[in-house]
Amino acid sequence: MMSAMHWPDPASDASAAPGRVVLEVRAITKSFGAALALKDMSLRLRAGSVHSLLGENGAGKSTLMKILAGVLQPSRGQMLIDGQEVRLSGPGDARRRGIAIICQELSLAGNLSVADNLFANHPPGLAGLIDDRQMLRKSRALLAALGIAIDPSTLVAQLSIAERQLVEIAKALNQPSRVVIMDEPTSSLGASEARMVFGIIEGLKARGKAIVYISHRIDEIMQISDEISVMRDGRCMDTKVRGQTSIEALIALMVGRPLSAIYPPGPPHPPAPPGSPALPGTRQALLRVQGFGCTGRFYDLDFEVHAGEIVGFFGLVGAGRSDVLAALFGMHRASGRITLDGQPVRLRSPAEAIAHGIAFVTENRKEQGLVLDQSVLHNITMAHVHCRRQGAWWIDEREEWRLAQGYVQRLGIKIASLHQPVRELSGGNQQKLVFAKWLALRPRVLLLDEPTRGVDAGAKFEIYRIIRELATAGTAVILVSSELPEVLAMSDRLMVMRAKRLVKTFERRNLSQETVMAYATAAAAP
Amino acid sequence: MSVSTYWGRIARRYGGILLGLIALVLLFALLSPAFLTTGNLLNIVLQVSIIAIVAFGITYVLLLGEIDLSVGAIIALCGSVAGLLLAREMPLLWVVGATLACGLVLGAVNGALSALLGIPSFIVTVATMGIFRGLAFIASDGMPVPVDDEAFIRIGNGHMLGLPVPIWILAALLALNHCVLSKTVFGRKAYLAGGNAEAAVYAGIRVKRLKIAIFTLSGLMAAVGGMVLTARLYSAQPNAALGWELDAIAAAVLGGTSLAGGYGTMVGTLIGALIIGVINNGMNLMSVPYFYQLIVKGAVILVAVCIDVQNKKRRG
Amino acid sequence: MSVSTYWGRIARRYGGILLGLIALVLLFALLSPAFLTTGNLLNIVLQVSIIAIVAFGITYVLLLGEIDLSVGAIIALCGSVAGLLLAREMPLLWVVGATLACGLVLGAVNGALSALLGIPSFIVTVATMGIFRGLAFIASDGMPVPVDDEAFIRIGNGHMLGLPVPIWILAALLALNHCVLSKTVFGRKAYLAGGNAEAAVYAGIRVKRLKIAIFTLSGLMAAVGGMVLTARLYSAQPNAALGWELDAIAAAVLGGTSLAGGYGTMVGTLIGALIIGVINNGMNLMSVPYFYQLIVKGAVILVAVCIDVQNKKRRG
Amino acid sequence: AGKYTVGASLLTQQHPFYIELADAMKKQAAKDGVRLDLSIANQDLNKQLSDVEDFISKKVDAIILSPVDSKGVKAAVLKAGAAGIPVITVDIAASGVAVVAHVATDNYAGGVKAGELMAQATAGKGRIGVLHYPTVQSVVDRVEGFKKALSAHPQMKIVSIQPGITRAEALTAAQNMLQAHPDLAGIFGFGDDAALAALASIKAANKLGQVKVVGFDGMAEARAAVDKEPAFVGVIRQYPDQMGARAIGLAVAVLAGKKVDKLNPVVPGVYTAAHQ
Ligand SMILES: Nc1ncnc2c1ncn2[C@@H]1O[C@H](COP(=O)(O)OP(=O)(O)OP(=O)(O)O)[C@@H](O)[C@H]1O
Ligand SMILES: Nc1ncnc2c1ncn2[C@@H]1O[C@H](COP(=O)(O)OP(=O)(O)OP(=O)(O)O)[C@@H](O)[C@H]1O
Ligand SMILES: [Mg+2]
Ligand SMILES: [Mg+2]
Repeated sequence: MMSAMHWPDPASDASAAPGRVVLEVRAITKSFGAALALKDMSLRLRAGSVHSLLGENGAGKSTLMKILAGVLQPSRGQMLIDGQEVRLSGPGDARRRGIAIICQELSLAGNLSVADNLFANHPPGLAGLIDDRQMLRKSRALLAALGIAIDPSTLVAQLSIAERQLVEIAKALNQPSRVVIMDEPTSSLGASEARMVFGIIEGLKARGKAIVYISHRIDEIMQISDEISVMRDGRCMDTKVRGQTSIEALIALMVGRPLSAIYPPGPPHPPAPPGSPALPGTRQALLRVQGFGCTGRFYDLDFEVHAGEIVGFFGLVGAGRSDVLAALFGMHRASGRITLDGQPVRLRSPAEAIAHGIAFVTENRKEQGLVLDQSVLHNITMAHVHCRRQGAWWIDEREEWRLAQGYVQRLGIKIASLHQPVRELSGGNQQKLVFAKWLALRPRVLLLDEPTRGVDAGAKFEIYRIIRELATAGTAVILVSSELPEVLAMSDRLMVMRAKRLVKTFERRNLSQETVMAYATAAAAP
Repeated sequence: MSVSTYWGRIARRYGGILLGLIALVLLFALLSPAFLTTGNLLNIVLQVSIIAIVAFGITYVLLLGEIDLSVGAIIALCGSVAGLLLAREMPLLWVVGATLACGLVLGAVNGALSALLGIPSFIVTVATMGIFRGLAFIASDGMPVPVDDEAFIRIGNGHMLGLPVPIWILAALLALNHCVLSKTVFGRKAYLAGGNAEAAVYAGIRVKRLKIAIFTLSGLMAAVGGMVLTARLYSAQPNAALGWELDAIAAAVLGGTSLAGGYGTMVGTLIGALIIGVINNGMNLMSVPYFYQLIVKGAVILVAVCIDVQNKKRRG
Repeated sequence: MSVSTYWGRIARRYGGILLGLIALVLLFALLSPAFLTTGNLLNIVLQVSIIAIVAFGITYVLLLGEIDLSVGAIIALCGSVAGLLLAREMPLLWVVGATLACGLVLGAVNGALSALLGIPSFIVTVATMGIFRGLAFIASDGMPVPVDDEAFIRIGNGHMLGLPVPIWILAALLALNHCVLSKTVFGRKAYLAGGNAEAAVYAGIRVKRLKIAIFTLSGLMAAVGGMVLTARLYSAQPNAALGWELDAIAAAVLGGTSLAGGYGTMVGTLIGALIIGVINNGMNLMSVPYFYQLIVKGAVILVAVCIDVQNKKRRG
Repeated sequence: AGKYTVGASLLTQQHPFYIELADAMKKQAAKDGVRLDLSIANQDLNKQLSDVEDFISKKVDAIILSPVDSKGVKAAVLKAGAAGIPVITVDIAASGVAVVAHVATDNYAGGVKAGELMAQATAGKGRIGVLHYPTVQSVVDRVEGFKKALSAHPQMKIVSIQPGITRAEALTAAQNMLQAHPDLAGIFGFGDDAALAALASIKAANKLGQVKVVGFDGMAEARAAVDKEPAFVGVIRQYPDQMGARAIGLAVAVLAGKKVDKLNPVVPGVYTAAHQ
């Protein structure tokens, strides 16, 4: 593991004795119009320790963090730094007081380079003039120290979402700070990148920083936290110290009831693999892909997906999985043969793909999934209103309303009203909307790219159950995820991609995380 | 959907700017006795009808986050086409059809250049603004074409059930465009694509096709405007409607349409156009000198929008 | 950063549109013998200098995703102020200072109205376009103000080291604005805020203040343009520069600045302005009739941008 | 007797000619005890129609128009007629519809005079450029007259006709003319702005001795330039002051029930440096 001690931090905070309370909020309340996002929330952050926040989607975690970072002003309540009451006038003020935040929703300027983004708030130079060389050099040093392999002169728009997440982390660490807020920093990262982030956190701890860590991956939280607070409906339910609690207890606190399992049971009889002697020739693949390639993105893929089957795709970040799905959805010009139900098809645009019954839950909800300024209603029915009945002129408003209402209930999406703009929803609830949008189409082939990114444990179970249900009803599902346990638990068959090629196909039985990981990294020969 | 929230949404949507309009009407009613008469109010609606019709088309375009600066030139060119065809004694229906077709084609050209070649619509329509205007001048030799076809003139100057024909046209197009925008799949697509084009593509919306359709609609509305104008002026003017594109865009933006796309309504646009019309008419009735009219008009627009913005902020 | 990638980036940034400019120059050189002479080329630069200067200011504004339609009126108002002060025999330096201060204030008013009150900049500047123009008319009574101060006239008509003074001013402002945009924190903030306003807020950039500063800069550039224009015309014209806002915006967009914000360069803007200037001059030299000039100009702009767009697409 | 209200809709108020016209109308109105309501069409025919509609709303007694366009003003005249309001046109005539009276400069005759002046200044030979405003009828008449006068001089040739509507545009066009035709002998500007711009371009090109300028309109600024610059040989002078006063006088006469002449021409003068 790389050393976390070497990135340039101008202010190593020696004064902060470990355990001392650096930042405290008391009885913070935050309301948006009539809706209360936080109710009398209190929290203490200690130097050299990791305080994790756990809670369902919409519990108010991000709202609290935005208040700490000066982005939002609390409606009521106190905030104390080193025991002194303060009022933050804005993000700049918070930054000057040593509070750094990694936001849940990525906020980098795509038109600028990585280096420009890293130094957005304090570019090096004299008298207002930027020293670009120095900035590049410093950026390179910072990224190298963090173990991030990205060229700082690249434009952010050209990075994958995982890479952007890493840049976001580096940006927050590129300033003198005493408190580091991490709002779901690993939600779009794979296991190895996540481990890297944990290394960084260790380094921060060692230097006496107070860290707030938010994640829906409970195992992560168990692993790194010193204290864990559980939030529900804008309140702090309880704060536990490391080692005093269990995953089950936390989940029960979080959702208000115990959760029996994380993954729903698989189908009673796992579908037989193609060509297996048990069911010779009885089943035809619903989707079959041969010699599928797209220069620069992925090469020479052959696979098939049967009706009722969930095929998992695993690989490291940048392995090319997202591009495969996008190409299947008609977003990239790809070579090769695609057959649906034995019929060759051409997929040149999403419109054509949808017309063939393909749906695609994209990983980047902000850019590709949602129209943030429009209502929940319109976002859920976004594809449905014009794809369901081709050539229809009028919108059936009643049907639309009923449909949206149904999915909001089924997925437990927390909204104030169906007319609420999606921008106001919490990250996890936005993700559920993207999922709902595609379910509404009742697809034959469902492409899922990180479908549970930022979704809480309870809702994840529900999403898994729905995926399972759809498969049972005959949908062919391709699941791409960087959470290996998720892929392992859900997939009937698992394909591993490495360096833009398919390297291995596993049947459901006899799978261990280690074997899969070995193929995903170069440890096992293909 | 309860009635109260329905009205609440209506109030939220048009509230501020509608209040602005009403305040203006009251103000001028106090200041000028000739203002609040049926005749004069009809007058105002008549005077804004053309700009409002054109602004309906512009609203679609802005909704998509695009811009159309060529509508003034399309008005002039379509008007000239109508005038020239009438001069050749073509039957009325044919003239109307040909003029509308002309607007359709011009709009489609804008849309195709922008959507298929990927040229920013600002540049496309700045360029076609010149091209269409040049064509209008060439077609008519730079000279106005007098129109004396009685039936055609009625489009601009006739009456039906006591109301001027342009007002009927305005009302019909308002109803039509409002329905298209709020009730049809097409309208929904426009809002979605304007709000986030990438997400719209992923949702299977053929955004390029949509863009062409929307510019075509804008061209069509401008053609209607050109016909009404030609009929109202008894002549087709190749240099008519100079700079009206800005007026039409201003009406739409005043009415709450966002230049960045994704927001806007036809009713709002009409209110925006009426505000401009009321200001112009009121100041004329009060005999405000021209130079001061420029200043007052700017100031009133600022105040009206400012109230609207503050209102929206307060309600969150 | 090796030299080859440096030139590669330059080519990527300006390539297409620069090629378009060169192609145009070659074309006109073939068509008209008077075109490719030093005198005429200087002529062209001289003729575009004012629009280019104003377009520099507009570039900042567009970069931020805003728009400024009032620059034409600011040119006229600042020009009139200069003319009237000269007529009162104020010393030259004071006149220059007062005129620039006037542009600064007008720009700041635009920025403040938009940033502090939250009114969309389109509406703000459409309104102030009328207000500033009205003020210019009132100040000068609608009449041109003749200027005969020799020293002032030299700003528009003098020579230095064999080159006309406006070209020197243009060059200086190009260098200055290019540096500001590409080398200073201020410029970087503009790109950041234009590319992602949310990111800018999180980075602690005071976007409102930035917006005011940028509109102020735009006003300042327009004031410089107004002075040069007044000096060139030997008179201050309250109706000068009508519609120039569109030309200036077109120059910037032609040069690769995005109306949506986040992208743009000063060099690109100058190239855009030169393209427009070359087209106008070339057609004048060839005595293309006015109506056809409109068409050719539009068509050439379309072709130039189209090449640029295709080029960019090909390079990815 | 009740005071009359006269509404006047003028083409523009951004041109010295129209400013003088408006001033003269105001002065005469004050003298005759008439209330004058002035609105400016700003070269937009539709605005002129709206202005007239607003006059009708206000119930003015008579309307004076300087039409944005001869043919297009018909709608406004018809509306006024339907409301029983007499209309008088100034500067630009209405065509295709009858008005009570018309006051105007004879632009064609003025153009001929300009041509003769140019021929005189260039000794009847050389290449001539024209700065034009091709979409305005009165300017087209001037240029036609100018061409007519030059046609009597076989050694004179119009080599370039370029639009130069505003002063800045005219400056650019004139510069380009000098660039394309280095031996140019004269430039005719359709109005003061064009002529003054031509003068500026000649100065900048150092050709004051070679190129002669003739203008049209003859407002104060241009007259001063003629006095000062020998290259600016002269300007055809219109008399907006007379026209404005005449228009108000006609309106009062009509309202008083008197019979008036349909056509009231104002003969343009020629202003040269020698003339002062
Ligand atoms: N700008 C806003 N306007 C109105 N409501 C808002 C706004 N921002 C957040 N909310 C609401 O506040 C509540 C808390 O949101 P928050 O983003 O803090 O949740 P979260 O705990 O971070 O959830 P997640 O795990 O999904 O990220 C949600 O119900 C959300 O809809
Ligand atoms: N818009 C883009 N422009 C240039 N390169 C890109 C773009 N998007 C992705 N890439 C690159 O393509 C490669 C494959 O990305 P892809 O998203 O398909 O991988 P993945 O296996 O899904 O990984 P991830 O978990 O990061 O999504 C990545 O290395 C990424 O840097
Ligand atoms: Mg959150
Ligand atoms: Mg991916």
